[in-house]
Amino acid sequence: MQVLSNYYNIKRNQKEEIDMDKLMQDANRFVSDIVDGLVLAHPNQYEKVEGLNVVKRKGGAIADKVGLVSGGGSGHEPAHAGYIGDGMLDAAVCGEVFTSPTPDMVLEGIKAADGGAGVLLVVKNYSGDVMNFDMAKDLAELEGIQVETVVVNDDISIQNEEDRRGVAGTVFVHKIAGAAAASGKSLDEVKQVADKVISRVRSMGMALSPCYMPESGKPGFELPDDEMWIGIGIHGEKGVERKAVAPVKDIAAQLVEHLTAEVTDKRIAVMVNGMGGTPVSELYLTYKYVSELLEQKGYEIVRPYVGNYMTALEMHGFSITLLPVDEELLQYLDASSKAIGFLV
Amino acid sequence: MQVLSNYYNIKRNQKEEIDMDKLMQDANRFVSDIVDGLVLAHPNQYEKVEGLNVVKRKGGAIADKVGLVSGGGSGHEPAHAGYIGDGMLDAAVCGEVFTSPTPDMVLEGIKAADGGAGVLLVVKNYSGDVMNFDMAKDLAELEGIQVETVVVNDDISIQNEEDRRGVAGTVFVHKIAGAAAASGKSLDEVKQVADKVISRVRSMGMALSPCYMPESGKPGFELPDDEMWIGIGIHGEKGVERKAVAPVKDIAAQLVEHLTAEVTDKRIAVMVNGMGGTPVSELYLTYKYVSELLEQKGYEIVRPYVGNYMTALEMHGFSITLLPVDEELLQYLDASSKAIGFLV
Amino acid sequence: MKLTVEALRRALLATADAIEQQKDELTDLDREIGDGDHGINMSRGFQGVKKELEAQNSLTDLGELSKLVGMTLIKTVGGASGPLYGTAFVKFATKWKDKQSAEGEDLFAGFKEATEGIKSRGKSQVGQKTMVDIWEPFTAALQTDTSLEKVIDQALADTKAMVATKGRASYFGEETKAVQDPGALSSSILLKNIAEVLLHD
Amino acid sequence: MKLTVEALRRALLATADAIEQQKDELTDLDREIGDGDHGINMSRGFQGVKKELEAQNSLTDLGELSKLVGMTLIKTVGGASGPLYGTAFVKFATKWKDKQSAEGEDLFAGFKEATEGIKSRGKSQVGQKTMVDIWEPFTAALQTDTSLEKVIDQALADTKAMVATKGRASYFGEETKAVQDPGALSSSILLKNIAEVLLHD
Ligand SMILES: Nc1ncnc2c1ncn2[C@@H]1O[C@H](COP(=O)(O)OP(=O)(O)O)[C@@H](O)[C@H]1O
Ligand SMILES: Nc1ncnc2c1ncn2[C@@H]1O[C@H](COP(=O)(O)OP(=O)(O)O)[C@@H](O)[C@H]1O
Ligand SMILES: [Mg+2]
Ligand SMILES: [Mg+2]
Ligand SMILES: [Mg+2]
Ligand SMILES: [Mg+2]
Repeated sequence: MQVLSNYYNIKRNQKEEIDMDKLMQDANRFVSDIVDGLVLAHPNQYEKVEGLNVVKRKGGAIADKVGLVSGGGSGHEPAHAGYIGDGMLDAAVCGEVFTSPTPDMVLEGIKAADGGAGVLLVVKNYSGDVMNFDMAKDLAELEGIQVETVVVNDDISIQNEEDRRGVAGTVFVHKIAGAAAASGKSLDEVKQVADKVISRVRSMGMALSPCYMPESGKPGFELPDDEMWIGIGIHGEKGVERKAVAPVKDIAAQLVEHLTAEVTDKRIAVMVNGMGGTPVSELYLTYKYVSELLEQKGYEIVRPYVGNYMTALEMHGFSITLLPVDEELLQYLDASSKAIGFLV
Repeated sequence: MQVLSNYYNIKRNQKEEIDMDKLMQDANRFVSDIVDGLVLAHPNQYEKVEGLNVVKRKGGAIADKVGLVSGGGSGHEPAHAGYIGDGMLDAAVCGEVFTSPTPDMVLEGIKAADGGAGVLLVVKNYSGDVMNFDMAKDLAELEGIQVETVVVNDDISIQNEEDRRGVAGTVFVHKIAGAAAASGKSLDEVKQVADKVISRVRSMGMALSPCYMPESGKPGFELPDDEMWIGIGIHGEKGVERKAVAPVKDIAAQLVEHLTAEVTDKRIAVMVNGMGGTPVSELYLTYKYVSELLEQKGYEIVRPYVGNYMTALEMHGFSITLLPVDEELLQYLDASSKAIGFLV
Repeated sequence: MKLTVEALRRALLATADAIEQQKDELTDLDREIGDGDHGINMSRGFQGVKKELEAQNSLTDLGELSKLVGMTLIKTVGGASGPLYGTAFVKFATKWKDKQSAEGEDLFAGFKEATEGIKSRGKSQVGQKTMVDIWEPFTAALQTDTSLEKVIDQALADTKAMVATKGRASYFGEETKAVQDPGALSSSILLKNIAEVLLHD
Repeated sequence: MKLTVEALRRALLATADAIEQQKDELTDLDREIGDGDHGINMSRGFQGVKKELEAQNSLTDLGELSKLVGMTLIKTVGGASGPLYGTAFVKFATKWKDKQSAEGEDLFAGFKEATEGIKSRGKSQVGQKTMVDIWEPFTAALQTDTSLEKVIDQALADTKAMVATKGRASYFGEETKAVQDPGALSSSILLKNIAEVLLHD
């Protein structure tokens, strides 16, 4: 069954306007095709858990190392499977597009990551993810695996702190907790440093254009080409403010204003993250203004990261993440990583 | 002057439809903003030649190593500056968007790369690039620098071999010639291995949507959302065949058919390259089908590469590059590289 | 009012068909105040349930049937709605274990347990504009003489007017007043089909 | 027909203005059969020339002036047109070195050298639908009595009908028959402005 060609044919017959542009084969296999491609392209690094969209380190868990598992809905590539690798994650659980994976899948991820020293789950703060990973934790504990969970909630677009979403800051949690685990820390210690990152990291994003759900062919939000959304999520959720497109410095200034209101420490790592459809050229261009604005406010950028790290399908836009760092966090940021999405 | 906001305001006042979506500040500074951002984001690795959009390895040329210089029009990021780094290029010359840089700029790149063992210019086969790099070579030789040139022409979309464009295959030339230079080979030897790659490498691409020139705000070509172009270039040039969007396997099959007609050796490196606006998820999905098709035809993929390597601004699409390899080329492909666009 | 194995099976199959019918509507509501996948999620789940029911048509125990449905939903839906609907059916199973049918207090106890299960799994309560705002009044109405259908319709109308404070819809605050909660709509579809078999059997 | 320093300066300033006027047209033609930057490139180049001319208004030598223009174009335009136009002016300079004006054989020799320079730099010849198809007939006409303006118009019409076999336009083959070559159009703008001063001075 070729949902893609059907999709286009139906639309053409109905003389409907088609907005979606996607390289795909069959919407029902969209996620497994991505996962298969990733594993095929990195055969020495990744392995798929038979029959499931769960990716693990080739060769399995490392004995006596704390295992790191993340995941969530798909559509955020290279997150989360692209962060598997020595120094970062051990397994990633890939749900349907923008839909949390099920507990049985997460359980398989936990089993794949468990080397006897327990497993830390890095969960983004969405009801679905929290519930499914929670149920999986219960199941894993029944099987005698020690499991801890941290929940990332870095998106300051959301006023109410309890509802804050996990977005690009999650990648810093993967990197730092991954390095701590690789250095031989215990489950408690790894959880502690992950929570330290979570307590510090803040993000905010914007979009020039929406992303399209592969199955429905519909955009997450409507947006005229001359307008943009400020404060979007990574699932096609519209933002908190819609306004005319502006020069990137003005956009960056608005995001930086919000972020710096919450980040008082001045020594920071900065991530300018693309939303999937943003060319790296525009990300570097954006970084120029972001770094200028931050420096004007007295921040010292000790580690800059620019790239498509936590995306929303083909959405065109960016987010800024600020992470105040100390020597411990810096050391973990700089530690070696073989993950294809974050090579150090 | 804010060309971006002016652009949108003018269009809005004229009630014109606006298609372009770009993160930018000022179209007149588009390229220098990208270059500045790149250098700011990698301060330990890159340096700008004062006042010019020429990027060089921080710390300058390496004594007695053959220098490698590439460049061309901008809009292909991470090419070419992103391929500077130990094991690849020493300098990159960044022209205006899709416009070859001028000879005086190229000369600065050559000077920055020259460590006394001569400099190899890796040029893509466009009249403009060939002429400007040629003039720069003459100028450099007047200053006593030994310069050789190779011209990459891997795009088989063009029938006439003389007119074949240099596209994503250029990245393999950078990598392999870069590794040869790093290993201490002479200018002649480096040129020889570069020419070996050029004689073998073949590419072909497609686009689902065009790219927009930052200054004019206009798309390189018109393309209804339910159609695609096969055989596009990397400057918004329309392709050789326009047809209805199809499932990605059908598209890949058409490209693979053309490519395999020219590539008879079965042991190959494969690159699935995004055109800038293609999310990495779709590239991995595409790679799945590309690799299946090639394996069905008896090819053995010994090195897969998937990512946005040689782009055309925010164009959404991909190209496939095939490079038949032997032990020498494999060894150079696998050699260490610190270039941000091709970390090994 | 009595719920037999056969009646619950019938209600579930009817729900699966109704979800297919209203799949786009559910998804479009979720695009407005969520992430645009609720119809897709529910369809995947209830098509899974349909398949299981068709494969295992010899079940005679209401507890076994509920557990099968709950586990199927948990394993196929994902997202927020998967654990919530899954938990509801698993909770039915704990109350209807070894029973061939449920009525009166037993029937109520099952729905009470399911609703509490949803609330504790989701850390949610009435008034937050979620599926809870359908399940809770429905369950209460089982102990009264009111028409279940009317109760559901009223609950739907009430829910629509609420401001979301839970789940993805909560990001959109006041704006959500104008849009129905997708999980409330899908819950109304399921519970109406159950009400239907309760009233006519 | 005599080309003085002052006349060439005037022709160049007029060309700069005309290019600004036709910038979008040049770019649009290049979008059709190229990469959509010719107007942008020519504008950058001739605005650069204008700036240089305004800064250095004491030049009295046709060779110096041509060299300044050539080097400015080479340094500011890039692309294919930069080296080609740049080479043309550098070649003028070699023939008009130390001259305050050029006429007759001198005038012709300059244009002959420029046209040959373009051809050898671009490895191109007449009939390939490039700027050469304007420069060559213009140069030839300098030795005849024909109206230079008419020659240019005819050359433009002839060029439009050609199939491109050089530069980016060559990718589009037969299709190029319907579209004017952007470099031919920009060459016609420059050469018409030169013709203008030649005829009226
Ligand atoms: N914490 C919660 N408690 C109760 N119901 C919830 C909760 N979170 C979400 N829901 C319900 O789930 C529905 C959304 O389901 P769905 O779209 O399938 O999952 P997701 O929100 O993960 O995309 C909402 O409309 C709401 O009724
Ligand atoms: N090899 C060549 N010989 C002569 N003229 C050429 C050649 N290549 C290109 N041209 C001319 O240059 C024009 C294109 O210039 P421009 O668009 O500025 O550069 P680019 O092609 O590098 O984008 C063409 O229209 C053509 O007239
Ligand atoms: Mg979802
Ligand atoms: Mg060009
Ligand atoms: Mg949803
Ligand atoms: Mg051009």
